Amino acid sequence: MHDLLFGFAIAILASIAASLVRVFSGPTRSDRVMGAQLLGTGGVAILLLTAAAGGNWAILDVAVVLALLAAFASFALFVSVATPKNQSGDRDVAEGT
Amino acid sequence: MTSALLFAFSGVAVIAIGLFGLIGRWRIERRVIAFNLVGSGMFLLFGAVAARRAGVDADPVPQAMIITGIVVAFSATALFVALIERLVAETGRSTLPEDTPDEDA
Amino acid sequence: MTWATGLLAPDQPWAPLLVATPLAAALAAVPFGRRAPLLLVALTPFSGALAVLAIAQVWSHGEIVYHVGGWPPPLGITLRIDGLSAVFIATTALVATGVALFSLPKYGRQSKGETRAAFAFWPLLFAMWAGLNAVFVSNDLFNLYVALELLTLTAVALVALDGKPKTIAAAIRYLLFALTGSLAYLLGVIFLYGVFGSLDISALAISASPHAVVLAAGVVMTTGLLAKTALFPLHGWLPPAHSGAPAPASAMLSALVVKASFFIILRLWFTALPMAASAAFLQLLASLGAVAIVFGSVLALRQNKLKLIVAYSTVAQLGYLFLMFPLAGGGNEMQSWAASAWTGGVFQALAHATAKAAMFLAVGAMIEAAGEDRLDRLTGIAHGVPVAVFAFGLASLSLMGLPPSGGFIAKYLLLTSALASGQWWWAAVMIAGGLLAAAYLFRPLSRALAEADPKLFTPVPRLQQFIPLALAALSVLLGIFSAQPYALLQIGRVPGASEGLP
Amino acid sequence: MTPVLFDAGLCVLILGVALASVIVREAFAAIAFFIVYGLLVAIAWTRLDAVDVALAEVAIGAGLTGALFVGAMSRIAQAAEAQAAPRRHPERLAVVGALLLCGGAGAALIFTVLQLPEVAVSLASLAEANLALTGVTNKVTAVLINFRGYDTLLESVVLLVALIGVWSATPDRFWGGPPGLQLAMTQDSVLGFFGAILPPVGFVVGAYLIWIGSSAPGGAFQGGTVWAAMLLLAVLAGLIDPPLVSKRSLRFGLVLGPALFLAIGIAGIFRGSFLGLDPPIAKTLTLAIEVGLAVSIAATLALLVIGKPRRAA
Amino acid sequence: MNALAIFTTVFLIAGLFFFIAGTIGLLRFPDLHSRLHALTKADNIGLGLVAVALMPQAPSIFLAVKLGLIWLFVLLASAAVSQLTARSALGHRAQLGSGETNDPGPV
Repeated sequence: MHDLLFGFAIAILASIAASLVRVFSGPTRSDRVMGAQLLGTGGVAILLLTAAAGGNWAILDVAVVLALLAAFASFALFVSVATPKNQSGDRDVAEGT
Repeated sequence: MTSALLFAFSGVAVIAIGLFGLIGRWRIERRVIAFNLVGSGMFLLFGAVAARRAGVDADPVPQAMIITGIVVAFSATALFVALIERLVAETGRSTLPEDTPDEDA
Repeated sequence: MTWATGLLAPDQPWAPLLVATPLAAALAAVPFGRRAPLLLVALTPFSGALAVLAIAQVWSHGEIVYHVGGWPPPLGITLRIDGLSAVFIATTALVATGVALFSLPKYGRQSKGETRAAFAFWPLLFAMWAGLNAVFVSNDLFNLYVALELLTLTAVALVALDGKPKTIAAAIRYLLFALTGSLAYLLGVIFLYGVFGSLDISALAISASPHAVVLAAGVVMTTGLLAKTALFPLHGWLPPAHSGAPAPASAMLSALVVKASFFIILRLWFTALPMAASAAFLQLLASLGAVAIVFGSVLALRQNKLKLIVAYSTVAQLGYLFLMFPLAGGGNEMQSWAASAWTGGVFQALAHATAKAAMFLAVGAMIEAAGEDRLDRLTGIAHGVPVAVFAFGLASLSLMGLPPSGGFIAKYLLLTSALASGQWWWAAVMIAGGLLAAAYLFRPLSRALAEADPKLFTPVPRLQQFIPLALAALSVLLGIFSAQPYALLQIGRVPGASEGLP
Repeated sequence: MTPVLFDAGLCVLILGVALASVIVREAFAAIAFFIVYGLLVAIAWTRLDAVDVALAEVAIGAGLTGALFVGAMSRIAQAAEAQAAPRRHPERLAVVGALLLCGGAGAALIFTVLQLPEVAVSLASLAEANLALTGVTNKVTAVLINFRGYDTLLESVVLLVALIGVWSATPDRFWGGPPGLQLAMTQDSVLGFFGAILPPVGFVVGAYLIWIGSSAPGGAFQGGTVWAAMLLLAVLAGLIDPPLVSKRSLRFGLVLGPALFLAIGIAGIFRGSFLGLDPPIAKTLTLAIEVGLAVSIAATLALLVIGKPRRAA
Repeated sequence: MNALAIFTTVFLIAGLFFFIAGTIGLLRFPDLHSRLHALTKADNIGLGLVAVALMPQAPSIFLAVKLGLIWLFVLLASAAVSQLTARSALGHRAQLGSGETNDPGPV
């Protein structure tokens, strides 16, 4: 069971890794937020799996906090997408280096 | 290769990446992110170095120090951000003057 | 009662109060708001008494060791007060008291309700005081990291206090340097923990070996601390930050904050890891110091604002501190000249602390009178604030190294030990540095003493002129009464070092 | 084998995300990557058997730092963009130089790590041996509040100092006003709905973490941070207004934790040692310190994210 | 393999399927709205299945309930965020407080 759970954790890790492409390429901020959010959910799933695999159930508390804080961070991201100052809509503000 | 060593190397790599951001980025707000990466990589290295001995309970002392470090880094970041905001409000840009001499009009 | 493994109750129960007292004041200052200056009534005498107690106890009992929470190392944090700690604590108490009194007219009277700068100033000042004492008494490398961060944040916030774009930029640059320095320091701490499983300085001193990791740790930690001490070539942040801060803050920064990281370098290479100090590394440190002396002095000569001159002079004067490393360390500990070099270096730190605090405060008084610090505007300022100009002149004696000042004794000790050890080139640098200091300090002084109409200048409260004078006088007195501090500084220097006493 | 494979994958992902947050062009994307990075590192901490750190990382490293960046950085980027200087690309030579430098530093560090002695020295057994005297069973909490409580005391003051510094970055005319912007979110029903549901839930979670901290991963910092996030959420949703910076009760709340800690520490001098907690009452004192610290930490962290006052009282 | 292990495995496979489907949707779907749809699926169902799969493995009822709670938290949050994101993607005409799209969304 232990190895099986880790195997699933690896699979979900691979799946969320793919969604990083969306965070990277956008094109809109909403896309990036969604990509990050999928990562958050996947992260919770991974925490559940590793908690069960190692029998270290204290990790569930990390998942609880992650769930709460992911919601919070998403709100914050959203607020920055929608603050009145950013009237240019979802268009990315390209930035020089 | 043990997992602890893997994480130790990752910590080092994150430090190097953050260092690159600190050096290679002009904008201060990006440097702040880079600074946070360096700090985080260092904590990761610390945690991994302290967890090298397999089969024994994790060493709580470095863990407590890392928590302290995370809080301290956050404090510094908040001050950093507030100062940058003020600088931008006053000057309209987020680069330090001496870093971009050719931009001075 | 005690509960840690067979430990007796500490016989110096007051030791942690050195940190706890200013810390309590910093916390109280937040709800006190505009009444925060009232805290000085309790804080300054109490802290002063503690500093005197520290000196007296070290004098009579030797170094003091205190296990915080009753937990001995490696689990707990240990405080250790030796001669070096005691003199730095006393200097901090003197300078901080002077700065606090000097600031009363500016930040003390808030008749129309609390203002921003005045609210922020007092808790920051007290927290800085606590952070300084925490550095000077700590015997634990990670605890030193936390104390350093406390210092960094208070210092940066004080630099930015005026809120002008230029000072904000200076504060950001300072923060960037200081935080990077802290992280480098932390990296070394991690490595040392990885090797020894302890961060207690005394424990390291016993168990440390010249292992590659230990050496690497020492080098990165020192590099980080040098960035905070602003040794050439990591000095770029200092002049804008120290000249941009309000005068009282500049005084604290130049006099004490840069010395805190220097203090840790001393602890590192003279107590914790002396065996890892290779001669080449110590020579390198001293070489950077030598370059700093010349470079800082030359730049000070080229400035047209008084505060910048004083700030660049700090860059130069900090260079002297590093000349002591190859003279007092690297296997020379038992040599006859080592004690002189060590004491000379520390004297330089102390004399510079008092002199530079006096100078920045005197400049603060001059700015109050003249409105700004461009040299041409300060022409004849001696007619406006004669006492402050006199204080500036007196402090200059110490920076130039003229007898009988503390700076003279410091440079004399360093000079003689450089010659005794056959490293005459450091002596040459010191003599050149003294001449350059005379040159860059003569410029503003001659301006200040020129003829001018006193009505050009706003009157300045007498208090703000006499405090710099008192600090400058201290810097000179340190030279006249140098025998006791000399002996005090040998307590806890290196085991058996007292044989090097003349 | 599978766990090591998982760890390797996680490390690769962590590095990729860290790199992306440095090289990606848009600041917003960099922040999103940083938040993701914090999340992944939190998973790494659980793998290193450091659940306490994982909690702190997820709450502070990812959550609050992310929110701080998002709020302030987008304002910075926009304000700077509006009047910005012409775009410049760093010279290729400089980039190559920086790469070489960082690569060299990394290589040197790896070399040093490999030189570390094979067997790690650990204080775990020493902490274990003294645990009975601390009244708690979570070793990390024992270190934070008892064995090395002095560090924690100083650290709580560092937080306070940072807040004073942040407040002090406001223009004089706004002093005494409420911190933060009036966000245009107050009427939003979705945000209002969740802003009303989540904070009570989060408050319970935070209290649970503080309580459980004496026997399982958790404690004042983790719980206080969750509280801070919930306070921020309520502010975002327009349910509560940030207090005036001059408000007396706020000032007391900010210093409550450190002051209580310091007071207990000084009282300890008369019982034996500064910051020493008498074993018979150590558990009670620890809990008192944790609750006090959590209150102050929650207030301080939330205000650090909200930022300086931006309008007059 | 006992019945519980089979139960866990089956549910995990199903959960993984939804995670992968969600990721593919996020990457491949042409516009924001269909991506959003994909994301909601993955969030709600994928994690739910994983949580249910692990419940039999939990040593106590309390922990099993905690697994459920975690799912509920994520559900709440993702619903709210999806709703907000969808609306901001509609453009700012339907912005905050305009009352046009004010239903709280699929909770």
